[in-house]
Amino acid sequence: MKVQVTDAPFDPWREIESYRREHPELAGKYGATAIFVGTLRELSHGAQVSTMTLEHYPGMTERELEATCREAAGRWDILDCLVLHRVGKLAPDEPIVLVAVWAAHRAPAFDACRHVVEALKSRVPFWKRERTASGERWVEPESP
Amino acid sequence: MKVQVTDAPFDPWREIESYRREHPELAGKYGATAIFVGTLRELSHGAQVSTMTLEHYPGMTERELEATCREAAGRWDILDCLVLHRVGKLAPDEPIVLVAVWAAHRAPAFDACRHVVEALKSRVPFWKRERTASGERWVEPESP
Amino acid sequence: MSITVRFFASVRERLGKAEVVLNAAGVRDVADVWARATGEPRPARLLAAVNLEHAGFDRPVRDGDEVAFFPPVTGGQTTFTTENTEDTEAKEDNEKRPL
Amino acid sequence: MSITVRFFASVRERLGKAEVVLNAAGVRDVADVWARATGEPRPARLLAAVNLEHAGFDRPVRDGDEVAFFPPVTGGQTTFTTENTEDTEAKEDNEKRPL
Repeated sequence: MKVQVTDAPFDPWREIESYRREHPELAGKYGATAIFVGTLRELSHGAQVSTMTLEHYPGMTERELEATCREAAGRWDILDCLVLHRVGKLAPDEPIVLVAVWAAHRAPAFDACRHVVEALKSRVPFWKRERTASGERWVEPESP
Repeated sequence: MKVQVTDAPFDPWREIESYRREHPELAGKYGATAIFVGTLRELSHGAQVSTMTLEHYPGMTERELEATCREAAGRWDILDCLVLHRVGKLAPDEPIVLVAVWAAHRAPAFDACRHVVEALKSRVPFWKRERTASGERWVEPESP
Repeated sequence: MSITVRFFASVRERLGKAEVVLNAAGVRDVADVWARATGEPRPARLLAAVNLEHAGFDRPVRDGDEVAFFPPVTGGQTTFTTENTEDTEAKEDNEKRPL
Repeated sequence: MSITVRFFASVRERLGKAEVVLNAAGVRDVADVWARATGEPRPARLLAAVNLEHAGFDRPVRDGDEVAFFPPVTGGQTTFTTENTEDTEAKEDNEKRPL
């Protein structure tokens, strides 16, 4: 298991590949890899491009991400879990978050991956501030 | 949208990257990428390594895969869908299938990806034959 | 009337043939195609397609159709018949690894 | 009794401070910490953590604790406040593209 918060852009495919290489014991054990990548969208075409700044609570963030992964591993039969979350200033089309789950079977892989992604919306201390043509503002949370 | 059946090993991450590069119009539009990779597991540790041969019905396979993606695009608000499926002889730890779905939001990305993965179990004409220590046999379908 | 009949996977193996062309006047539906092409009773859980589309056995056939017969499909992720043993193993691995 | 109090995101901005150290004899719970550290009423939907763990406002605090206050979290995928406009756009794109 690995959770990491980074203030530099990352390439999700390279991260998955290198994590997999660092864990050769997974080879042949997993039949399913479920992956989610969250990416910064543009607000709109052309001029209205947005940038995003992600603030977080260092220490608590990692703790909550680890707790979420452990929770998923307790609830579903998974083999491993990798979470990367970006902080700082992002440009459109840059990855914000990567969640990868390895499991023997597809159902626990999908379920656990989605569980971790949903936790990012409710309990992990990240806050987004977006810049649009009309200025900067904090992003409001989704209604539950 | 792209569906492809291939008898050569493939690298799912490279395939996703190159598909994304071939579709620059997606940039900034998608906030969510949901991915599933199915991989050949070993039957067991050590000697009991299995190989797998995948037979399919050329023509019908592609048609069913395309129908499944179109169905997903009709049912959920997704932007694009990529499916690669291996056929022929596979070694353990090799990818069998890649399903990648791009969408503005996470829920349709997850739902559509899972829908396509489940369709592989029920309607797309692939048949697996596995070789174990005790000989070769056709893999039985899962109970529904 | 000419119908191309194709067999896949375990059905192909059991019959010992992959394809036959049926010169089949009087053949009305998919069930007739199976009977004429094989002379055998239909195995349990046999599936059929007409012109690359899933079809029932009562589906009418016409001159030039391609009719295929095959067992239930097993695509996607691996599924072993030794599923139970596998699940136990996966759980053990899960507990042993420092996740 | 010394408690480190931290503020994040819009809460930090509104208060104009990121951290204060409270020398706070008689402070019993998280609600007291907020009152003493800010002198303001609690905003709607304020969240709190004690020692890096989510906590309610009735959670007792002790000497050396780190108490944090912040708004609801917005991690993971992007969510814009102009959600409706966005959804319409996404659908249009979807229909226009030769998926």
